[in-house]
Amino acid sequence: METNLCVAGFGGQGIMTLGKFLADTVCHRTEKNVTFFPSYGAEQRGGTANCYVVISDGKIGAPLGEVMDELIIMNEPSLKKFLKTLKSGGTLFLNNSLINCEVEREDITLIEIPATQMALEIGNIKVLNIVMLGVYIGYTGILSEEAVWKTIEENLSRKASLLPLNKKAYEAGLAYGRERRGK
Amino acid sequence: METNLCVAGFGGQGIMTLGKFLADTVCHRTEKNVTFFPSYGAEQRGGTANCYVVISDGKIGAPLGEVMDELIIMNEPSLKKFLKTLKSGGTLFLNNSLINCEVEREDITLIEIPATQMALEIGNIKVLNIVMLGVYIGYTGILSEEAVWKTIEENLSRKASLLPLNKKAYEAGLAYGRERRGK
Amino acid sequence: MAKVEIVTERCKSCGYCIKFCPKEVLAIGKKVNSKGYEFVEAIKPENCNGCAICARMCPDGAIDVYK
Amino acid sequence: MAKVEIVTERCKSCGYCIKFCPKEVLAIGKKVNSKGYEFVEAIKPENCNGCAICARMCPDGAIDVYK
Amino acid sequence: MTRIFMKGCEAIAEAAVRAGCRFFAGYPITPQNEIPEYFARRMPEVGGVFIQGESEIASVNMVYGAASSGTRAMTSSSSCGISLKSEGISYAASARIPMVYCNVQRGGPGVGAIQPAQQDYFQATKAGGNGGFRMMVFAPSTVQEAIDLTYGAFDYADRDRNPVLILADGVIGTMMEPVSLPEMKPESEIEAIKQSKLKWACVGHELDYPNRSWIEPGHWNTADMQKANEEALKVYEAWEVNDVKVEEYMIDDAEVVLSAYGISGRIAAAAVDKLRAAGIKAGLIRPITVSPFPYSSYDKIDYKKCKGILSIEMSIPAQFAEDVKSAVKERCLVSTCLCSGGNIMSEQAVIDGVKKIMEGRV
Amino acid sequence: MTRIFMKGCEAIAEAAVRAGCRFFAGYPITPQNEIPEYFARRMPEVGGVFIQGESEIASVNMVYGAASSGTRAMTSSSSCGISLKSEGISYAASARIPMVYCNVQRGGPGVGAIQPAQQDYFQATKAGGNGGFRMMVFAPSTVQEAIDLTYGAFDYADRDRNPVLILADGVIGTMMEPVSLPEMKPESEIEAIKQSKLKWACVGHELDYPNRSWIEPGHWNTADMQKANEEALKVYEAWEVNDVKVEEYMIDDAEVVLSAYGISGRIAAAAVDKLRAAGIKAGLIRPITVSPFPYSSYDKIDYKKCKGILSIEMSIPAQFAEDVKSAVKERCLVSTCLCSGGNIMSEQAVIDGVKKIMEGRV
Amino acid sequence: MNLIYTRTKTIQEDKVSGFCPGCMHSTVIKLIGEVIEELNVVDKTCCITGIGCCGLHMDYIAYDTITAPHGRACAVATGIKRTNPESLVFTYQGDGDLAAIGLAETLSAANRGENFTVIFVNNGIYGMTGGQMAPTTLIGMKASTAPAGRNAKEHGYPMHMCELMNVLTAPYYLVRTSCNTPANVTRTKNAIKQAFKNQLEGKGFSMVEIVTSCPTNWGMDALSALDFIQDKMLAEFPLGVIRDKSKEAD
Amino acid sequence: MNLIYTRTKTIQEDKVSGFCPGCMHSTVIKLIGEVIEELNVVDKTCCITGIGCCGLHMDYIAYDTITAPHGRACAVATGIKRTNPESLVFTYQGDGDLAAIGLAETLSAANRGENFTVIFVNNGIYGMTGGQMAPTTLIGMKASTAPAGRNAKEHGYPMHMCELMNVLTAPYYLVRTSCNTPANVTRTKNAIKQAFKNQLEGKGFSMVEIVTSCPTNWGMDALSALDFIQDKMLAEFPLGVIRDKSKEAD
Ligand SMILES: Cc1ncc(C[n+]2csc(CCOP(=O)(O)OP(=O)(O)O)c2C)c(N)n1
Ligand SMILES: Cc1ncc(C[n+]2csc(CCOP(=O)(O)OP(=O)(O)O)c2C)c(N)n1
Ligand code: SF4
Ligand code: SF4
Ligand code: SF4
Ligand code: SF4
Ligand code: SF4
Ligand code: SF4
Ligand SMILES: [Mg+2]
Ligand SMILES: [Mg+2]
Repeated sequence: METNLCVAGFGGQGIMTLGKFLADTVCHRTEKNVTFFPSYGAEQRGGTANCYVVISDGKIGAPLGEVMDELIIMNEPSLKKFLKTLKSGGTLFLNNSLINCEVEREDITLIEIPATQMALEIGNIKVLNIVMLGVYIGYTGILSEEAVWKTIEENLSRKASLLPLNKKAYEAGLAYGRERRGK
Repeated sequence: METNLCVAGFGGQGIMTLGKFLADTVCHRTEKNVTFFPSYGAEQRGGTANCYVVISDGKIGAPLGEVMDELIIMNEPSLKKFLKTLKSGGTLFLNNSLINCEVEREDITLIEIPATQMALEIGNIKVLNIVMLGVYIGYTGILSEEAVWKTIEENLSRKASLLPLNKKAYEAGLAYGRERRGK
Repeated sequence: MAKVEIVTERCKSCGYCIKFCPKEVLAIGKKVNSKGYEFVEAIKPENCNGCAICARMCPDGAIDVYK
Repeated sequence: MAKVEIVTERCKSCGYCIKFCPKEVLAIGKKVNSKGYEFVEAIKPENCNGCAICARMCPDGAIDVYK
Repeated sequence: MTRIFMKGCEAIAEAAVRAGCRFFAGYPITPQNEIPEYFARRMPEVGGVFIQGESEIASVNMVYGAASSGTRAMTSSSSCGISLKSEGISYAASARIPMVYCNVQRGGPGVGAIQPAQQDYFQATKAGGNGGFRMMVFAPSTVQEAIDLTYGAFDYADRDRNPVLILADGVIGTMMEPVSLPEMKPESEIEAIKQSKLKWACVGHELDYPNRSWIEPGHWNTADMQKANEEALKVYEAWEVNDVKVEEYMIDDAEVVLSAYGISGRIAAAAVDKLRAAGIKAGLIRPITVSPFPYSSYDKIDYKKCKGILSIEMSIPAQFAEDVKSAVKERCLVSTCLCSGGNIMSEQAVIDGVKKIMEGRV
Repeated sequence: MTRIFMKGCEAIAEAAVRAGCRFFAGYPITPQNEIPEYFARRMPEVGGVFIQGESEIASVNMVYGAASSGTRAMTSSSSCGISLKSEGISYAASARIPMVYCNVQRGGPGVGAIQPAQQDYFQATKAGGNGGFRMMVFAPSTVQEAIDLTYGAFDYADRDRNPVLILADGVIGTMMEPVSLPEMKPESEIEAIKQSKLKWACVGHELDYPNRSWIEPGHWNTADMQKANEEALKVYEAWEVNDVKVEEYMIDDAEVVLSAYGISGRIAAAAVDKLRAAGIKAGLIRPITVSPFPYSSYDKIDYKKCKGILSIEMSIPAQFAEDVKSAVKERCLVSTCLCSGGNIMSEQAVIDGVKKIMEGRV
Repeated sequence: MNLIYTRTKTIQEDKVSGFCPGCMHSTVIKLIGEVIEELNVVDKTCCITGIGCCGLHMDYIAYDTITAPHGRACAVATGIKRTNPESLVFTYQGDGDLAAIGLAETLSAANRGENFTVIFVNNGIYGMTGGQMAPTTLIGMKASTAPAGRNAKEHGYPMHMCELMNVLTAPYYLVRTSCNTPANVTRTKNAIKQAFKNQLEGKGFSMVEIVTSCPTNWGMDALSALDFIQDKMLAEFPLGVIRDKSKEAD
Repeated sequence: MNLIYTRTKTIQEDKVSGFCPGCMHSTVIKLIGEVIEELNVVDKTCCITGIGCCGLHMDYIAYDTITAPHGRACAVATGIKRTNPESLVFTYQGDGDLAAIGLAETLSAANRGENFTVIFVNNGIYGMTGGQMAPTTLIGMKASTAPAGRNAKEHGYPMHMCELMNVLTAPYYLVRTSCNTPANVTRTKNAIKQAFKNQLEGKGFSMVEIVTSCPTNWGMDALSALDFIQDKMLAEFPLGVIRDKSKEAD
């Protein structure tokens, strides 16, 4: 089994961190293989940022698939750019707070999340990515919820004051994701 | 017919000029092919300086032969270095003013010239190379005496005051060379 | 009688115009442009004196000034 | 009682020693060494005071001084 | 062994530290910035020296200096920065100074694109600088392999007194994977390595003309220079016999053989599995040393069965393919699957390339 | 035509001037100093610009600038200095800027030896810099040929918008021979050439976004970068068809074929005559363009008669021989005759090499 | 109402620059464009762009531009200007480009008194590559390659390019400005105009050093970076005219 | 009688230097050797030789030496000294090497305050390659690449390396001497000794610039070159201590 995931949005939305937390968890808390591949442009800010995570029971070839099993999309330009890469039957996690346009594919599962709004409600737009991570885990169950939280915790160990906020965000996301899976 | 000549001595003895005058004359006043190839080391002064002249009716391959038809040798280190390259039956023009050692080959023609002394007598050690050039032409007749003089004249045109001295040197050399050929 | 117009797609929300406007005309808005920046709005357009300090400070040429 | 000795193979005939010798001890000789340089000779060795100026000026370390 | 999650660039740097590298000088350039940045943090912890040179040229020459004094030393850059180092590398090869450098290749030519590519193959394998010297060139296809090859590179460099190149690419440099790290060499061993070089290293010697250190990247005397070239040649020739590294994957019964190095090699390996699953008997030859090139691996192909070779690389024009062709010697068709300029090789393109061969469409 | 007696370096410089070169920047290095020195005297006479750059890097980039503005421009150096230029050359290739440069090769690697060599063959033909670009590379074997090739090089550079390399060596650069010079291009023609480049040259344009000049040695967008690589490839491929230059000398009935370029090619030609005189049916293939390489010339050899090929070059390890082998494709034995490090190829060694082949001693 | 201020036409209408929010590269590019427009020299302008964030303007401006290899802009400019003396040639370079890898090319061109203009954007850091130490990084300032901050003993002190050039005889005009306040923006624009005019009059080499910020790699927002410029950068790099030969009695 | 002056043991007994008659490279090499001997540091000395006639001493001296690529001696020295802080490391460079191609490496090392010594032999010309113009060639002086003589408008003015470095904060000791008179030879030797001592005491960067002659490429005999140094070179390059931090109150 191999899962190809692409996470995309604006620079500054924590895209890379989201992908890295996921991949890191696979590395340290499972026996699976995993790759994380950031994609970058010349500009330090602005434009889209995206990264690829491949999780597999076997050896991994290219660290970026051409056909994605899942997409986590945080803004409109990324939706336009990446939607076509999602396989038929794939899942699209969409931050619909920032996206006005219609998703014009019927052959996929669409999970819409008002993530920016949720983050703002939690108290800080910066936890947007943790909300999305929570939703992703809650919905897919690809990794144990606790394992991912451990990763978040360890990585934020030097900014412990931020932990409660992130916990809140993660749990809100998990809840949202679990609930959508229930449907 | 191809003639391979090597001229060698100290830097500062006008070795390159001698070779160049010769080659230049072939270029401008005959139909033959000719190459001039200077050999240089890292040091600007001191040590031996040498150059190669190849004169041929046909195409010329390497601009430096491995086996020389003729050698013009102006000092002792050069004699040691180049004597072995002279073909059997070849001619060695030797400035014996500066050379004490014996020439230990019987299979060659040796033309000894007290060239430094002659130059000093003419009035300037600097015309040493022109004396040697004169001897070489006087002896070999490989080029017309006038043609070579024309080259010298043209090349010295910007220092016309030096012409009489050079004329004297050239003629002394020619006379010496012609006389040796006579023998 | 003066007026500023924000070319919203150019604004990157740096805040320079806001900081240097002598009349507190400007503020960061709530909407984001297609690059993801919360662009500036004229919150007190009536105060504008047309000094164009905002526009001159704007790195990205996002402000047009009329007078 | 002083004396200079020229290491003739090292001398390049630059003339510095001659120029700076306060006692006019030295001069370019007529003989050449194996590199082709007319090396320096002590023409008035008896005048030498052993000041070693010549040797210190000699770029090539061609002069030994005794005193 | 514990798995840790590391970025290629950082893994290369850590492997170097563990191999005893105690001097690194480099200059920023994407996609290898994490190498100098890692050393900047790490060197003070191990008593090593990190310097950000004022340029690639300064950096390579700092390494030439440090390595000339016997220290295990390294530099890195990407593509255009590697061009700038080529004079310094050539000096090291001429003076027979052991050093390691890494090229995290990006699109080219010129400043090119900051995204991953494999466009410096010929420069790496044939002409790392002027003068016709050769180097061992290692081409990792996973982060783990990058670690292992870097760790070993210092030994080869010291053995041969020659520069060694880690030819990575932007994917290997920037991706993260679980890896395990080799042991850190103890200080005593690192010191002993340095001591063993004192006979030629430039650190000061007792007054003893013939035995002083004279690091010579050239010779006044042409006979000496030629002799130096001939001695180097002997070293190069020994590699062909002793040091070729290659991954040969299911070539025995292959009706089509893929060949690729580095990240393309990894992608090709995945394609082989998919092709086999789809009933196509594919195999793979993946040079790990692209210099010395594993020519003889291509002799193991059963050319009676093999319909063709697909040479895969992220370079237009093809470069690696020329070596593949030399190895195949027209025993069967060699076709290419290429991309370049920062585009990453697509597994699908590889599979399509294979299918074309199988269907006789090339 | 009048014969004049010229040194190779000066002849190259004069040929460039006559071809309309009006900008030269260079830096001293033996054995090519006479090129900048000649331009220093000559450029003011023709209203051109000579600059001694502060380095090879500065020089090549001055030329990159001048050529980007449409001026015919040139630089030159030798071996290690050429390594330093490799980034700049790669930029020119990427941005498709026409320029000419000359490498008067000396011994290597590193600073090597100031005497003549042919040790930069791979660098010249395979990897003039990073990124896998290609160039036309001309290898003169006489001073006259150096003139003619240099004169023509500017036309090729302009046609292809690509750098062109004159691959000379220390013998060609420093020897003197009688030559005749091509005509000086009239100022009007030189001006017209510059005008014809205004559509892309960087000299200022009316305000008109899409049509302004934007000299791009790289692309933000990887698709654009790949497209640039593909377009360049088309240019390179056309050379193979249209622009190969080679001297084939008595190969029809040859029982042994010598192959060599540049000064070695000339020495080999003389050896062929001597061998023929001695009753050995020798022939010669002398690539004049070493890139594109004249592969098909080797197909003209009658391999039923030919006992072997002797590949001759002033490089250890052999480099040119690898291309010869690629061309010969094992249809007969290829052996080498080599020297390096500033030693000049000996005619006798060539003849001995041939005899060994004839006597089956290789 | 009339439009009294808008973007210079030398910025492409449909393009937004790739610079970060508040990055003064954007300001400087705008000012250069305004000067070019005011001097009416668009049709003879050649910008030689260094490698760095400065390159992010290439697809944004509307006049001729060429990318020089990292650090070599002054050499490239020399080639262009010497063969096109009528063109207005300027380089646009960052501190890494101009003062580290390009130090020799920069100073040598200044020493030759080349008749072009150098626009030097000093943000005290390598912006594009993500915050490595530059020759102008302040003592104590952290950089990704100086994680404990620049340390005089190990890294030396910040380099002052105007002052270095002031030791050379040839340069005509050397000035240091900033863009952190409206007054400084105006001064910067005037300095650029002065420098371009010098060139058009054949006076020789001018350099305008502009002390700017790199909010992204300084790790602060654009407004805090304004304070950092004022408090820290300008303390190390005092503003003013370092040399103006037009003002010298000769 | 006792031998009161002879060659330093750091010169190989059976070797004659490859320098031209009167070339002061030879003098400087001798003085360096005398200092090394007097300080008794032969066994920890590493000379980093630039490319130029300076390289002609490599086969002549008796201590460790390494040839740096042209212009890069200060970078090579940085690598050696940082990994061997106990060694006495000095570069030996000509004006082309140090001030043209190597300008960035030289100034950057000085700016970092590297704890080694630069011996800078300024003969105003490219010696080894046969007389091309150097950054320090005097105005009006002919060179093979400036056949009409150096011309300020085209080539700029001679560069003053000590003065340039004096703008930097880190350098510890900057001095300019010559070898054209017995007194100056002594001063040169003292300066070298001072510079080496600074290094052994960990004081940081020192440079000794020595104004010398290149009789061969100046086209004059060695004695006339002495006059040329005195009359022309020293007028442009005044001798003296440009900086000595040991003398600064701090
Ligand atoms: C030869 C070479 N070396 C390194 C790089 C990578 N590089 C790109 S931008 C840059 C630094 C830019 O810093 P600076 O000049 O200060 O400009 P800024 O981005 O800060 O404006 C570097 C090192 C390159 N492209 N080419
Ligand atoms: C990269 C490179 N460029 C050029 C040269 C050629 N070269 C050898 S010595 C030299 C100049 C030496 O001049 P300088 O540094 O002034 O030393 P001098 O000979 O005058 O003492 C040059 C350019 C080289 N060896 N390497
Ligand atoms: S024009 Fe002046 S008053 Fe109006 S918004 Fe801008 S800064 Fe404020
Ligand atoms: S200065 Fe410009 S970019 Fe910054 S907030 Fe104001 S309008 Fe937006
Ligand atoms: S020691 Fe003094 S007096 Fe004696 S020769 Fe030398 S300089 Fe003259
Ligand atoms: S100073 Fe030395 S080299 Fe010069 S002439 Fe005197 S002894 Fe000879
Ligand atoms: S990284 Fe810094 S210099 Fe680059 S655009 Fe962003 S703020 Fe400007
Ligand atoms: S050429 Fe000049 S610098 Fe070189 S050894 Fe001769 S005199 Fe000295
Ligand atoms: Mg910067
Ligand atoms: Mg010099």
